[in-house]
Amino acid sequence: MSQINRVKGGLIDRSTPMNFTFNGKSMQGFAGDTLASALLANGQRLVGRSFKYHRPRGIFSAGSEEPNALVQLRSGAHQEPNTRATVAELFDGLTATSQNHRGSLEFDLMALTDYASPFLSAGFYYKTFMWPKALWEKFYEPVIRSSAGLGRLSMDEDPDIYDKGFLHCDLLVIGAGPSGISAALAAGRSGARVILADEDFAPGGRLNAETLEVDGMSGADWATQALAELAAMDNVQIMTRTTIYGSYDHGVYGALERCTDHLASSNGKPRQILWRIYSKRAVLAAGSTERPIAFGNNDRPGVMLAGAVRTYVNRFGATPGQQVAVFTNNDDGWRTAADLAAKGVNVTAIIDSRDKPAVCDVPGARHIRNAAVRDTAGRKGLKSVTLTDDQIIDCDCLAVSGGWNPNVHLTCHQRGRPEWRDDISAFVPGGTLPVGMAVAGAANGALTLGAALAEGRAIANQQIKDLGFTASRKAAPKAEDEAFECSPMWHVGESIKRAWLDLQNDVTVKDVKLSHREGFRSVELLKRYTTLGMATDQGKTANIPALAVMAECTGKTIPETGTTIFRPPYTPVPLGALGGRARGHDFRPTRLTPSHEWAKANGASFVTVGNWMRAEWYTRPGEKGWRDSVDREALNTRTNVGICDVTTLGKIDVQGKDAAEFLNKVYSNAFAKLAVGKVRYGLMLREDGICYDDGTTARMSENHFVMTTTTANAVLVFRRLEFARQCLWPNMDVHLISTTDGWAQFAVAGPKSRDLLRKIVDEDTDLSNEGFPFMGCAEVTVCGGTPARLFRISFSGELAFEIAVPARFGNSMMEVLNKAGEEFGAAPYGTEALGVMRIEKGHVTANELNGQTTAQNIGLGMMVSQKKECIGNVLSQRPEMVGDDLRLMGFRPVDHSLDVIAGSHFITKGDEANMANDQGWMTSTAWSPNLGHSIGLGFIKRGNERIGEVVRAVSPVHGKEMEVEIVSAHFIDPEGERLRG
Amino acid sequence: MRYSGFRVLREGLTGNKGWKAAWREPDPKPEYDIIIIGAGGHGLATAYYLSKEFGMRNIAVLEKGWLGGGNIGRNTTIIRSNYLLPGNEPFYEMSMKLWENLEQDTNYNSMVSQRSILNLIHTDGQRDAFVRRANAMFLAGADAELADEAQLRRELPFLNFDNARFPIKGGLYQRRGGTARHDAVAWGYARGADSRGVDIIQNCEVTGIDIENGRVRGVQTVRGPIRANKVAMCVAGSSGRVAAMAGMRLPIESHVLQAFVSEGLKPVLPGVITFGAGHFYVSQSDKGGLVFGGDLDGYNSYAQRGNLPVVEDVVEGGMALMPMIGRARLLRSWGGVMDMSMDGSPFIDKTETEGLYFNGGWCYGGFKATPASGFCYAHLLAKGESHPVAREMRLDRFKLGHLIDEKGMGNQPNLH
Amino acid sequence: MADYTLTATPPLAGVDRSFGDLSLKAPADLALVSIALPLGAEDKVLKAIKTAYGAELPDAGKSVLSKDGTVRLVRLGADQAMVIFTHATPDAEPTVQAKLKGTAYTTDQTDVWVGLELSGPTSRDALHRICPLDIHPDAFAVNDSARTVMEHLGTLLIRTGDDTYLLLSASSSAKSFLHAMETSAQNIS
Amino acid sequence: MIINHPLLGPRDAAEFIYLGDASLIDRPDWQAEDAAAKFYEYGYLRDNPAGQHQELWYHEQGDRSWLVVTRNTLTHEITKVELARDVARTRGRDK
Repeated sequence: MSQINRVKGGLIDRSTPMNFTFNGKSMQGFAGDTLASALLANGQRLVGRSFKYHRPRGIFSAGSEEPNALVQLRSGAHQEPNTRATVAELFDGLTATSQNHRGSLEFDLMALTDYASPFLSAGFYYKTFMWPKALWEKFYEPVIRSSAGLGRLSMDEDPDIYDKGFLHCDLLVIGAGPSGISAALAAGRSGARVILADEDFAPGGRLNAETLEVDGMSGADWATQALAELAAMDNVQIMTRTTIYGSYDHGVYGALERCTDHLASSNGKPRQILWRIYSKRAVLAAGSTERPIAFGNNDRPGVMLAGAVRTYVNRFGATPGQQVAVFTNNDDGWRTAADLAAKGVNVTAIIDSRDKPAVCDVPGARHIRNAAVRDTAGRKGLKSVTLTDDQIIDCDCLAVSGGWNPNVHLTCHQRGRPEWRDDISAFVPGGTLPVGMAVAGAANGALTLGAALAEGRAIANQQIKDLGFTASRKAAPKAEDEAFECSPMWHVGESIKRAWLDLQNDVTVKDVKLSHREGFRSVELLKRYTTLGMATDQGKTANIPALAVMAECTGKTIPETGTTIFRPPYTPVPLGALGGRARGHDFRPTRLTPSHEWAKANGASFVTVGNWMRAEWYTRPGEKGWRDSVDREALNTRTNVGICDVTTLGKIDVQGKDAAEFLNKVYSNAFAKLAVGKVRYGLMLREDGICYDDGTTARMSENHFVMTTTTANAVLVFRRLEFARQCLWPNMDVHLISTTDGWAQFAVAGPKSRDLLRKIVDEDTDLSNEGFPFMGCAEVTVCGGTPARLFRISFSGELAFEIAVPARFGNSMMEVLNKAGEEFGAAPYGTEALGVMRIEKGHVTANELNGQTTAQNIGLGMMVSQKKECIGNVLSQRPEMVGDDLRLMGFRPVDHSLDVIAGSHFITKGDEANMANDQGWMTSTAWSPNLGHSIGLGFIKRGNERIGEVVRAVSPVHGKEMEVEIVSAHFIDPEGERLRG
Repeated sequence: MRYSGFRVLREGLTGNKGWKAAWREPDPKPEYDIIIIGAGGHGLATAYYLSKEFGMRNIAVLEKGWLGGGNIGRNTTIIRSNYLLPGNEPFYEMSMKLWENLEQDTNYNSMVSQRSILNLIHTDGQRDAFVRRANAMFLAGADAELADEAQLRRELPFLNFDNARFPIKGGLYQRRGGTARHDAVAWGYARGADSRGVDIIQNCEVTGIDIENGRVRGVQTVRGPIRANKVAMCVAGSSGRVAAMAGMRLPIESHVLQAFVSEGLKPVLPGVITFGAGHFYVSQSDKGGLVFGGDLDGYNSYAQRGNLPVVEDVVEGGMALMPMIGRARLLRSWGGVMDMSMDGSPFIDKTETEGLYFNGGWCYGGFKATPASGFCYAHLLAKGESHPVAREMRLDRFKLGHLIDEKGMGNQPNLH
Repeated sequence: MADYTLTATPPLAGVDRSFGDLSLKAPADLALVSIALPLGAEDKVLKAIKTAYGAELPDAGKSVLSKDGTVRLVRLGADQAMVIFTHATPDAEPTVQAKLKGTAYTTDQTDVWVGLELSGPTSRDALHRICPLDIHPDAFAVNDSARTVMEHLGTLLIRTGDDTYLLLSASSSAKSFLHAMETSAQNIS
Repeated sequence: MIINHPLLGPRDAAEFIYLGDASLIDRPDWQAEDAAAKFYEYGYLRDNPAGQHQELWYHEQGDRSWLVVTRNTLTHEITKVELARDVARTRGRDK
């Protein structure tokens, strides 16, 4: 096929041909074409199928409002479903395929549904498919699902990369049509920081599509000249291929820039950038969208918006048909006829619904007054139209104009409600606009060129004056105001055949009437019942005519009937762009411990703990599974000495004259009198009396404490402490700063830990039990003068220390500790062995402190002081919390060969396993290499009174249950002799 | 008028001229036995069950806008009963059982689709917690299934297993979970209630609650006063505003939750998937759109719209979980106002004013609760006492210290 | 004893890359010490700073160089500031504490952070991709500083020259931070 | 949203963490006769107006200050931003 529909002129570059394929068919277009204009140039009228009835569809519009011409662009992993051909910029090598049909586009098997359409009226599916019940999921729904949907995802990972960014400006001008350019010129000349954004690749808006003149030159030339002036200004940024898709609070706008969609390949650069634009003021100059008129069979390929026909002829040098008729209710439609005729296209008739003389002279065209189209013929492409007086007019394209709707979309994003203007029969921006936004030009109802240019300048000047800039005195560009008188007509009542309102979702005038009859009369109910306006075009061309039909049914006016507001995004935004760089491993930052490199080199495997990566165990040669490694590490720590990187625990430096008193308020237990050089375990409650976090806090000097938090709560505790400091006790001299990342901290645990540390800690520190007793702390030096902090604390229950050095020495410290410990059998241990040992010792972690636990539950009720002011103590005394008798206990399987299951629930022996008999649950389990059997911690009702009782531990989700004995949670060294040794 | 496939055929052959209105548009009577404020899903369900199960007919449902216009009309349509705590799980399981018979019960196809819901597991600790939950579900008579990574790789090969920041270690399925066509749920209940004589009165905003000597006497509306000795508030999203008319302060904050739908796509997702490591959940509607959501915006709001950081955060989660959706496009986003309660669980209770009842605090989980909420509220209104499965949903539970805190977030509504 | 010596391996040591006309490098031996102003004794600290560094502690969001140009003082908030200077040994905190003669609470922050210096005529274009702040040369002047979030990472941004910025972020996520900066540089080149 | 920080100027709300009603500053006296009732109200009954709301925001990705922001919950318009510490002091928190 050759470009049979090319006409002279246009803004395409005929010296740069571009080859592309549609459904495998090779075609050629030119640089500056869209896929739609190139398809039309090649005479391809049928481009897709409708959603419900699979009706043949062609190109309907020339912009982002397109309901019909959705294609799949590119192939393989790059396949992009539901792409509007009308905004897809043509590039050499483009491939496109039609979508939503079974069999070929020409012979779609699903088109049979069209014959069943009487049974498929709006909402039919709510009334049937209910019997037999089981068939819904098994049959009806799968059939509906596979025939619904539009395009297909490739199911492969999106191969492109995306980026995001942030821009700031004084004035954001949305739309680079006549009013937008005029606004940007005015603001730019004043010196304000301006961003001018337009969704098109060629700025100019309708100026590129019309034959109108500005300042005595062609509109397109004027636009080019104005943009050159703007481009030369340092304070102006022009963003083409950029859609402002949403208006958010306080002048923030979402913008999507398509960087490489017009290229065959992205070449490793971001395909699109999602910008967040912070503006002090904005001018919405988004233009207007033409609306159709509904009549019988108005959905055939070849029935198009009149303004779009003009766009194809004037801008793209491609005529949608050889024999064009125009159907209009307004003066603007006449310009389509005139422009077509000027390009030598045969205009057969101008059908004007009004009883009005010819607006202009169109050679060769019949002017039919006071008439309307009621039907069309031509299944896969228009052949003729039938008028209300039954005369038939042959044509292969019908240009329809029902008037223009201002593009108010962004004014609604913050729930502003448009207002009706009778003089132009359209909604204009109304209600409360987004803060800082003003509207200019056609978007504001100024539907003629001269008015739009003047308004753009005036509105921009007003906006920048508000910001303190002085407006430039330069006059507004001048243009004539073209005729635009319009006499509303929404649908042709004489139509017998279905008349489409929402082309994509196949909603017809009859559907709206049915919706009214069945009581779905509010616009919102209409939308939801018929799916009107819910398609990918969000009803840009459908909503207002449908509203008019509903108004007719109810006997109310259109504004009384209501309006649907538009929600973001203005046009659909790829999820890839919204995701930006946050994919795969880059989804969130990764935090590494200081000894990560050493661990990697020494057999560690890593586990994700929040954003941290921690060594979970270190595999030694010969170990067959993780259990081998974990058992060895835990046993070795209890027999020799183990080393574990515990840097991830939160560390907060607390300083100030009131630091001790402050800590006394945020911990539930007493802290005011902690001696210098001592560490204490602290329990923090939430204000509602539930356990929040626990950790140790060391008093390094009179006014200086070092607090540790759990890994998970480090940030949250810090936030809470700042709240207490600033909001609750604002006159305390206390200061907080996080040092979590600053200190590499290692647990050195086991009977030989002291021996090992003696080789590391410089000799002036006395490490003997007397010199450095349990719960002691000190600032020391290690390895010949490196500053360090030493704490005698134990999570494992063994004689243990934690030693911290500046993080830069962490990796080296891990290596040194292991090397120096060789003679004592030192070995590193990971989080799994840590977990085993803490369960053996009955220490709680997040599995127990899950935000639902009271201090009593974990046996620490005595740690909640009622003798001082502290967070959480008052509400912890509420009756049903005090009455909660769950207690943390140890559990061991009666049959030692069984592994207890975390998450199993406890049922008293002899009781049925149901919710009423639920006695508690197992929180944590481990295989204890020291005891030689599996052990667990868990909460059970009245646990402290039930030691020795055997209960059932049931896990129906595993289909398992076993008997377990209730024991003390301290499986090892319950008296704590080891850690004090 | 009974709906059936036969009826659709017959009407189709006669030009679809015989369909009757799904409900009347009655004027309010001067007095009713019960006034329900709010014709959202829960209010309509309450009216439906009152009329059908408890034999009460003299009921008005007053709606300030259009019926079904509350959060039943703007949610992500998920149904499930995968709760943990005894205060919640039996209630949601009752709801699930009502869902399973809803269409036959209401003679309205609300497209209840038990396509399954999957909560992904990313850590060992999470697995322990999910096992506890799964077993609690079993103990309450619900279904649950643990899946390991290998099974998920087979069933959902498009998830990001190999390059994930937070590895997928398995998941908790509830196969009976799934989705329903949210608007149709409201319409089915409305039609069923209307046909039993309930007056659903749209565009009838309540402007005051009449209380005399600690007893409710009726309401003031934009269409005049209406008397009733029982008034039932059912206006999640506006609870604070309506309760204030009765001088009540509620343990509830109003927050905005955004939801999203993509352009239509041929079937991609079999069921509902919840990605806990990234605040993202998704399903695919029968029309083909990916319906997804994530966290609250996080600040008190009645504005029914949210902001960009959360939009991006949610989609980042989606792209991290299933990077094959990159070339699908976000079609529409919207915001609903949630009654966020102080422990994340709802209220179905009497108030201190005799005859005045309260149903609210549904957080973002109200949709799946619709049938049981309606049933239990009807039970309370008709019998004067709580239904056994809703017994813990009391208003005074915070005073007493009886928390139903599924997530363990404490008295911080935006974290539930 | 002292048979063992510790070697310092800061996470981004030695990073020095260029992307077109952009350069990205990790300054060597960057030392950071935070200063907290004791409640009610703020004036004493301000005076001590003036004496020690020959410069006034600026308002929040600003920084200033010491008289001899070797130390940068950044005001982070109402009662907190950061001292940034070049110092190789792990005793930055006592050094500052001594200079301020005990008037302020000090905490060593050297190992809490990592630094990257971004410079070149397109440095702002690279920052636009991750930095939510208005960094127009007039809006964010030389010596201005701000703490914000970039690619989910808390970051302290200081404009140290016309086209030069010092960025500080948490040391545990140093690699993610570097990756974010490199990606920005790559994406604009 | 943009919060105009009293010390640092306009910042994206994404840098902040929201807590809620500024009445959370007014922590009751733990020794009062009716402390239990007062703490219940403090913890659970917060202002939730459809309109002007005084609320606490924390500048986590900034200077770590807590702010009291006066914001309209219907329009999101912010009319006042103060340092919470100053507010707490003026509300008479004396420690």
